[in-house]
Amino acid sequence: MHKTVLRIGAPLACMLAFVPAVSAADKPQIDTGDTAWLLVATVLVLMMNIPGLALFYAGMVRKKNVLATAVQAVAVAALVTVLWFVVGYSLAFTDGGGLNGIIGSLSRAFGKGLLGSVHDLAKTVPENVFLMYQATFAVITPAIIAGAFAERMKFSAMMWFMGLWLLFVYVPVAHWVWGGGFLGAAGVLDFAGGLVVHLNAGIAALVCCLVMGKRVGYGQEYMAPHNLVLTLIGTSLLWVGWFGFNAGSALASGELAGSAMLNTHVAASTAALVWMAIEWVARGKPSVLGILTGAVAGLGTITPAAGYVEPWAAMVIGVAAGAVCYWASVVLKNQLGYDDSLDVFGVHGVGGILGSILVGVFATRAINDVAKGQPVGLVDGNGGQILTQLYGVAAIAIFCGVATWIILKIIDAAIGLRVTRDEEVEGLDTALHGERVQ
Amino acid sequence: MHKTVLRIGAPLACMLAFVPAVSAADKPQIDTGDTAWLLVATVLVLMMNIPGLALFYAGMVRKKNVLATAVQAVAVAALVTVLWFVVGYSLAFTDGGGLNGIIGSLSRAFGKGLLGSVHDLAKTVPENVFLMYQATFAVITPAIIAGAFAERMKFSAMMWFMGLWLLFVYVPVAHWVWGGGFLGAAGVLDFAGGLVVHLNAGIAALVCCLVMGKRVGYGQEYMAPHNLVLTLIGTSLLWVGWFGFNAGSALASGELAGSAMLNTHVAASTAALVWMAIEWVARGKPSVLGILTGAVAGLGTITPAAGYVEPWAAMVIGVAAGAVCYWASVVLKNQLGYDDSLDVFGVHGVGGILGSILVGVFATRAINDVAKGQPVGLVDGNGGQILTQLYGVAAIAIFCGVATWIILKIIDAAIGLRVTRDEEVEGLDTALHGERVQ
Amino acid sequence: MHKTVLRIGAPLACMLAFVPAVSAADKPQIDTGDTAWLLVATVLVLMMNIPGLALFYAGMVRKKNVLATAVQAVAVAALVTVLWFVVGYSLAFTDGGGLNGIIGSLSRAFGKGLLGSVHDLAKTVPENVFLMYQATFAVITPAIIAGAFAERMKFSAMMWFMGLWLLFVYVPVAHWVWGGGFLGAAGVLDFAGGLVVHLNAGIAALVCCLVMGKRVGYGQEYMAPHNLVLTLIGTSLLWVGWFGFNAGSALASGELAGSAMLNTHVAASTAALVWMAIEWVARGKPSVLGILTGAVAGLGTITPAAGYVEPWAAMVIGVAAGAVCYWASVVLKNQLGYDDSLDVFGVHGVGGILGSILVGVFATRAINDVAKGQPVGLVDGNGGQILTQLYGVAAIAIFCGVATWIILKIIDAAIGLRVTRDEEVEGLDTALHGERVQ
Amino acid sequence: MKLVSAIIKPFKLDEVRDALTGVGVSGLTVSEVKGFGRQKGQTEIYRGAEYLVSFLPKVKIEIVVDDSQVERAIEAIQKAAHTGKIGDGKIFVTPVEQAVRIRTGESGSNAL
Amino acid sequence: MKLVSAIIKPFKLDEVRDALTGVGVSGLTVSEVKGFGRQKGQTEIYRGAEYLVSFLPKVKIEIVVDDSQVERAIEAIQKAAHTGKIGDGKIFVTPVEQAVRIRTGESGSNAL
Amino acid sequence: MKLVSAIIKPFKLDEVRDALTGVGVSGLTVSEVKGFGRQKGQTEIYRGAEYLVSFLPKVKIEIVVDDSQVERAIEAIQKAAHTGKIGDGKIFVTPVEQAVRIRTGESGSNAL
Ligand SMILES: Nc1ncnc2c1ncn2[C@@H]1O[C@H](COP(=O)(O)OP(=O)(O)O)[C@@H](O)[C@H]1O
Ligand SMILES: Nc1ncnc2c1ncn2[C@@H]1O[C@H](COP(=O)(O)OP(=O)(O)O)[C@@H](O)[C@H]1O
Ligand SMILES: Nc1ncnc2c1ncn2[C@@H]1O[C@H](COP(=O)(O)OP(=O)(O)O)[C@@H](O)[C@H]1O
Repeated sequence: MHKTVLRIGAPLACMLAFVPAVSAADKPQIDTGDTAWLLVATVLVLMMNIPGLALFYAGMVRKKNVLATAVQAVAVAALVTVLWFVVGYSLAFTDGGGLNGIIGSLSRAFGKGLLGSVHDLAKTVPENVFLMYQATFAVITPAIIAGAFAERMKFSAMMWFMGLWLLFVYVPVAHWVWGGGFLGAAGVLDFAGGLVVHLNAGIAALVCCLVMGKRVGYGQEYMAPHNLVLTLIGTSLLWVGWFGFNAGSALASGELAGSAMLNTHVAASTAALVWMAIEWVARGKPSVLGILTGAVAGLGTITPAAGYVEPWAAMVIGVAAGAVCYWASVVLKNQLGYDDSLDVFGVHGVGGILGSILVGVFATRAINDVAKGQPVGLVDGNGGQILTQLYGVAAIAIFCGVATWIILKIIDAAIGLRVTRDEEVEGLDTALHGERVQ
Repeated sequence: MHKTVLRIGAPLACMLAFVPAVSAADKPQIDTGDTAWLLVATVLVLMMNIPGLALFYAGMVRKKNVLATAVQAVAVAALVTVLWFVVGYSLAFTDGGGLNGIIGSLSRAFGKGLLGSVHDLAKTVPENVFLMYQATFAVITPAIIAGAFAERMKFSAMMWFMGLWLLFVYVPVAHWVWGGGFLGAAGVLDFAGGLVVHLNAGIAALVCCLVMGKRVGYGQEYMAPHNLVLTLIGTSLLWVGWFGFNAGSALASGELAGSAMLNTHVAASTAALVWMAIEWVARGKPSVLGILTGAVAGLGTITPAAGYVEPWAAMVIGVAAGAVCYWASVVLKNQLGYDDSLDVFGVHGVGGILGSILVGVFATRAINDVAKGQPVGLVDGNGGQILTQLYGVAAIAIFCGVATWIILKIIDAAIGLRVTRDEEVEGLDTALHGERVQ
Repeated sequence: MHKTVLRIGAPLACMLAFVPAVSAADKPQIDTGDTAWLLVATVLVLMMNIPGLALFYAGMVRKKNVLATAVQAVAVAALVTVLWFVVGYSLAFTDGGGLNGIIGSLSRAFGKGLLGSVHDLAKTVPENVFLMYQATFAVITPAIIAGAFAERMKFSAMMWFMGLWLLFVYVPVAHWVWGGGFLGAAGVLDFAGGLVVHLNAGIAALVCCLVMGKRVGYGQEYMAPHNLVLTLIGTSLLWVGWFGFNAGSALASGELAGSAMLNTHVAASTAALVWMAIEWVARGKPSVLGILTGAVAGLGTITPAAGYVEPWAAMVIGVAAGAVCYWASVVLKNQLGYDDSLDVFGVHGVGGILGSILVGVFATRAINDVAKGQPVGLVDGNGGQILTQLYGVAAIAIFCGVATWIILKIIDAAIGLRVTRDEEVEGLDTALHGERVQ
Repeated sequence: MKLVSAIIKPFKLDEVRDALTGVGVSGLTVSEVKGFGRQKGQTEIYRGAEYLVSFLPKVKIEIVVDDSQVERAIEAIQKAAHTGKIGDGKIFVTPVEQAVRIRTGESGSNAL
Repeated sequence: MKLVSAIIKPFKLDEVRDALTGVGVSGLTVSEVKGFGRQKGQTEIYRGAEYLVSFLPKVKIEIVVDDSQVERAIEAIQKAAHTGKIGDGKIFVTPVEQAVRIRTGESGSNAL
Repeated sequence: MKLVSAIIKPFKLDEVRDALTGVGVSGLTVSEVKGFGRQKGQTEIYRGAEYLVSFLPKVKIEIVVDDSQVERAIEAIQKAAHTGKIGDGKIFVTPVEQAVRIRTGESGSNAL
């Protein structure tokens, strides 16, 4: 989201030139088209989470856990929304003064001072719309993690984890990259959340798997997805919603949003085809789950790059996403032996790392002139951007890994992370919620 | 929807000032951004109904009634759309001359005179878009009622009821509050339909339960929701679609829409958490249905207030919504003993009343200067608004209750309201439609 | 999409008039509102396909084929997106020079030259957004065909067919009608794809049925839809997404988009009611599938006319759609005896033909002044338009029929079209993808 | 010991269970089945294709009881499952040679 | 009376029903079951996790018939359910001591 | 030949199958059933309506074996399905008079 908005012949500009009397200097100039697009993008990203992600995950678990898995995304949406409004947005997206490298201030806590204001990153859109748009990112990031410990975590522990992780991991990382913190200042580029969302959630997911251990019966019992129709609906809504995620991150309606949308669609499609092809060759059959997972891998991987690269590069990124995430989810996971129930690390974590590095390769001023005319990525002649990106990857991965581990250990000591063995065998739907699908 | 659109530095204004030659006086000035947002909001509200509401309800019935329940929302959408286009919109939203306090005219029947026109409530949007947007409200209101008599009404009786109720209840009430009628004139505030939609549907639902009686086996047989995954999808689509409902009711793209969206999201999230917490304490487990119902209660309750109150007040409204609707749906209903199959009265009716009263408490000119600088609600220092709101609640509740009762009695006398006992036992899917889910 | 954009008091126009200094002559003037609407319309049309169409079809097949049926829409989306980006868009929507009557050029292959450009059909929207919008049409058209051969085609053959059909049928036909080719030049009108999408897919579907033969057990075994809840979700998403399809085809946010949306909604609703009524009388019960199919028939039939006719005419078109498509899918199909699994020809093909002819009857300059003040359709006094439309129908039907037949025969000879009898009996989910719904 | 199997209409299940516990039957096993018999099925129509669905949803109850209880059990089922309309179902009795309770290893009547 | 149970391939159900009504069997009860035997199951793969699904979908048909009808019924089933490939299934015959029609209270052969 | 039917807890299915193949049983048929017995059901609550769900999910295994195998089969099932908690289930044995393999027409023990 660090970017200059490329708008050709912007009507506002010319109006300002001719209408100085309106005291345009003090009042922000809201653009109804930009605002309309951000309002819609907010809707789309929320829809990615509920019902998109909820169904994506719910279809992959066993039938006895379908409700417990799906409701996580809803409960997280409610919890994070409240926390975001109360302090999260303010800490992530305001100027923290002396601490600004690390964290923002409380000046926007409880939505204080929003009226009549715009945020610096989106100067043509009311700030309350920007807060809402960012809220949907804050919601979906922890919700993504939930796929890693599906079918075995207590609902109470899950809620505590999500709340603490939001405040102590998501909020600072968002500030570092987008809110004025040290990574953004160091030139790390992340258009729509390859680092802040996908890498971050993926690393947290990996730590969750390692801390919590495997599901009872993992590797022996039949744990195949019980209803991939749900997963297909979920993937589809993730896909269409991702246009709000990536093209919305242009924070304006115009050509840059168009570039981000086109790149997103091309990368997702390419990665789906690549995953399908690899599986067809390696296994003899292209699975439905493979095609769907490939698309999500492509979507995650293009996210940091969507508004920086040319569409041919998006296709290359799609190829890399399909191949590398396949390898991580299918080969690497089995070799290492951890139980990442729904492959959050293999798809989001690996995709986020991959995409964030490839930004350093393919970012170009032709699409987004973030360096004010200077070369941006390797294709522009600035190979150093790759190192900058690696710096961002490493900083966030290490911080997120350690912080997630601490949060989990504290919750485990306080109330325990896992359901009992009997509850796990019985199924979480009845055990945790007293309900079941007939 | 009675409101002044707060737009900062509106481009139209400045253009008009400088371009008098374009005869701007006679031609309405369409804003493409406002229009884009209303087009999208129309899509979102229709999506709330199909498939949102259809699934929300379908998941809660027994499997033998799932199709019959879901198709009601579709059939109502088709029927109401035609009636709305033919006479409904015109009667609700045009000037009725001498009768204007009560009802509009037929001047827009069959879409006559729409071209080149805008409606007074949305001066920057083509009137055909405004008609469509209002059509989606007219569709969803009767469709909400259908949850009350689910699993026992004849399809033919349902269609007659919906058509008559639209024309004789929804259309006049919409006119009274939004279309120039006596309640709007009296200063009753209803931003997006707490009175017109939720209270109205909720009261009608209660009357339906009382007139039609309980389901066969109610209180004895196992009638648990057969598939809450459907209800979860439905709730999610209601939630995201509600941004079209509430933020769309700003009838323009800008800060007011942002306020309505933020308030909606905060209230829904808070109410979901509150319902969850109460149930956790009272029952030992937080149910999935509870979290979902809490969210819907919050959404219904914030509806009349969404564009009038500050976001901290939306949080308070969310708390009230979660607690009061829980009590109405879980405690009160069981005490009174009526069979409101899917709790339309407890959630929508009670939420609509509660929210409409709280508008009188929390509405403020800081958000929406409807009183031209004068205080709006109690927080502004105008306690009288609460009485005005109570007047609106009472007028609509009484009218709707009586009119609904009369319509039901007429249909019952003419063709009967309920299926036979055998059909009810067999299930409505096969009995009414000759189909079933395998 | 051949149309002049009716915009009242267009701000761009007046700005250009007064601000010549901005060198408006060379740089396209992007409108943020128009762009926002096209971005959203793109999302909506993709959502029609995934998950809309995927579910619409998946619910109608037998349970053993549900995943294989649903995944077709996803795989086609991925494949077509890549092909469209690589060459499809360029061949369809650029000037082909001497061959322009037949096909475009390769000047936009791989997205070359998109930056800073707009397409002639949408002068206020960045061309990359226009490419994306058109991509979603290119995706859904072949995906529609898949309903015809559901439950019996090999996945590999399906992928080859879709790729070849896109390049050799869809791309030229789109060019003929919208991209500057001979049919558009001859005055054939097709607002949003009655010819290019629905007729085209419907004829291809019919050819597929005839070439591939019936399903094993057709006419003897129980092949009833296994889960019409999925079909209901799919229909609903098709319905709401169709606003992006038809109102998006105005290629701008304004009154014409409003007209297209209103017409679409009225026609769909009317057709649903008509199909319901016919079935109620003829069969004694209104089926859920009938109501849903009626709505889709109405949507398909109004598509070519959505931005040309008045809303009362949309109602007449809805009546015709409900009655004629009912007859085609229920009566005619059984008489002719081909096995069009999910009635693609009866609904889309027949609806596309019907609607395209009715454009000639009802198109009027009052809605869309495509003939620069001259009468447009029969209602304007230009009966000749009906013949022009018939010319378009015939040209595309014949070309599509022959080309589809050739493509199928080539694939059949090369790798075979159908799964084995044993695989068909076992079910395609396990046979083709090694997965199943539990 | 005998195995008493009853095929009944699904909505009668709760009544039959109550009747059986009323006569001292302490356990039973239920399965969802489809029945074909004198009761005629429904016609389903899908876009002009008519299907006569000859199989109707039924519920099968299985109880193993001591010989002495058989008569009472049959009577209880018959009374509770009776509606008098075609399709009420059947009761069949077959011999059981041995019964074991998995939890305790008890066998014979003690296992029931 | 005997209970003839047959475990068959699901897609053979309609043929078997027709064959049985052809030899005078007037009622039958069907359940969906999963079978394990010589026929080997399918391998399912989910993101690298392979499952050998050893249980295959089968259909169980139960008919109670007069002793005199048993042979004809077995024959009818065997002919109709036969494909010659592994997994065609089995037919088992067990004794039935009593039968009751719930609707009328008739018992013995009259109940069938 | 005997029919050994066992009603067990669903998550024990794979262990029981393995135990049975271990003692030479080559085929079995499984159905999903609901059981009612000493084990008490769960309470479900939906917006204030409480349901005591007295039927619990169980799995029924049916094997037809030679008389000589009955004891071993019972033992294998009991051991594998045992958890020691209420609701572990039952094993019932009933006589089988005839068995036919549909594919080959073989009958008696050869058909198993
Ligand atoms: N001979 C039979 N063997 C097994 N099940 C039977 C037999 N006859 C009937 N049934 C079962 O009993 C059910 C009811 O039988 P039906 O002939 O329809 O009516 P009724 O019980 O009134 O005689 C059938 O649906 C079927 O499940
Ligand atoms: N001993 C048995 N007891 C119960 N059911 C059996 C037995 N053997 C086989 N079956 C059932 O018969 C089905 C077919 O048996 P299988 O060994 O696969 O092939 P075939 O019928 O050709 O011998 C199995 O899936 C199982 O349901
Ligand atoms: N008399 C019976 N006839 C048939 N099935 C029975 C009988 N008693 C118990 N069952 C089955 O066995 C299961 C377990 O029985 P239950 O009484 O709960 O515990 P336990 O097996 O420990 O005695 C029940 O759920 C039921 O399916």
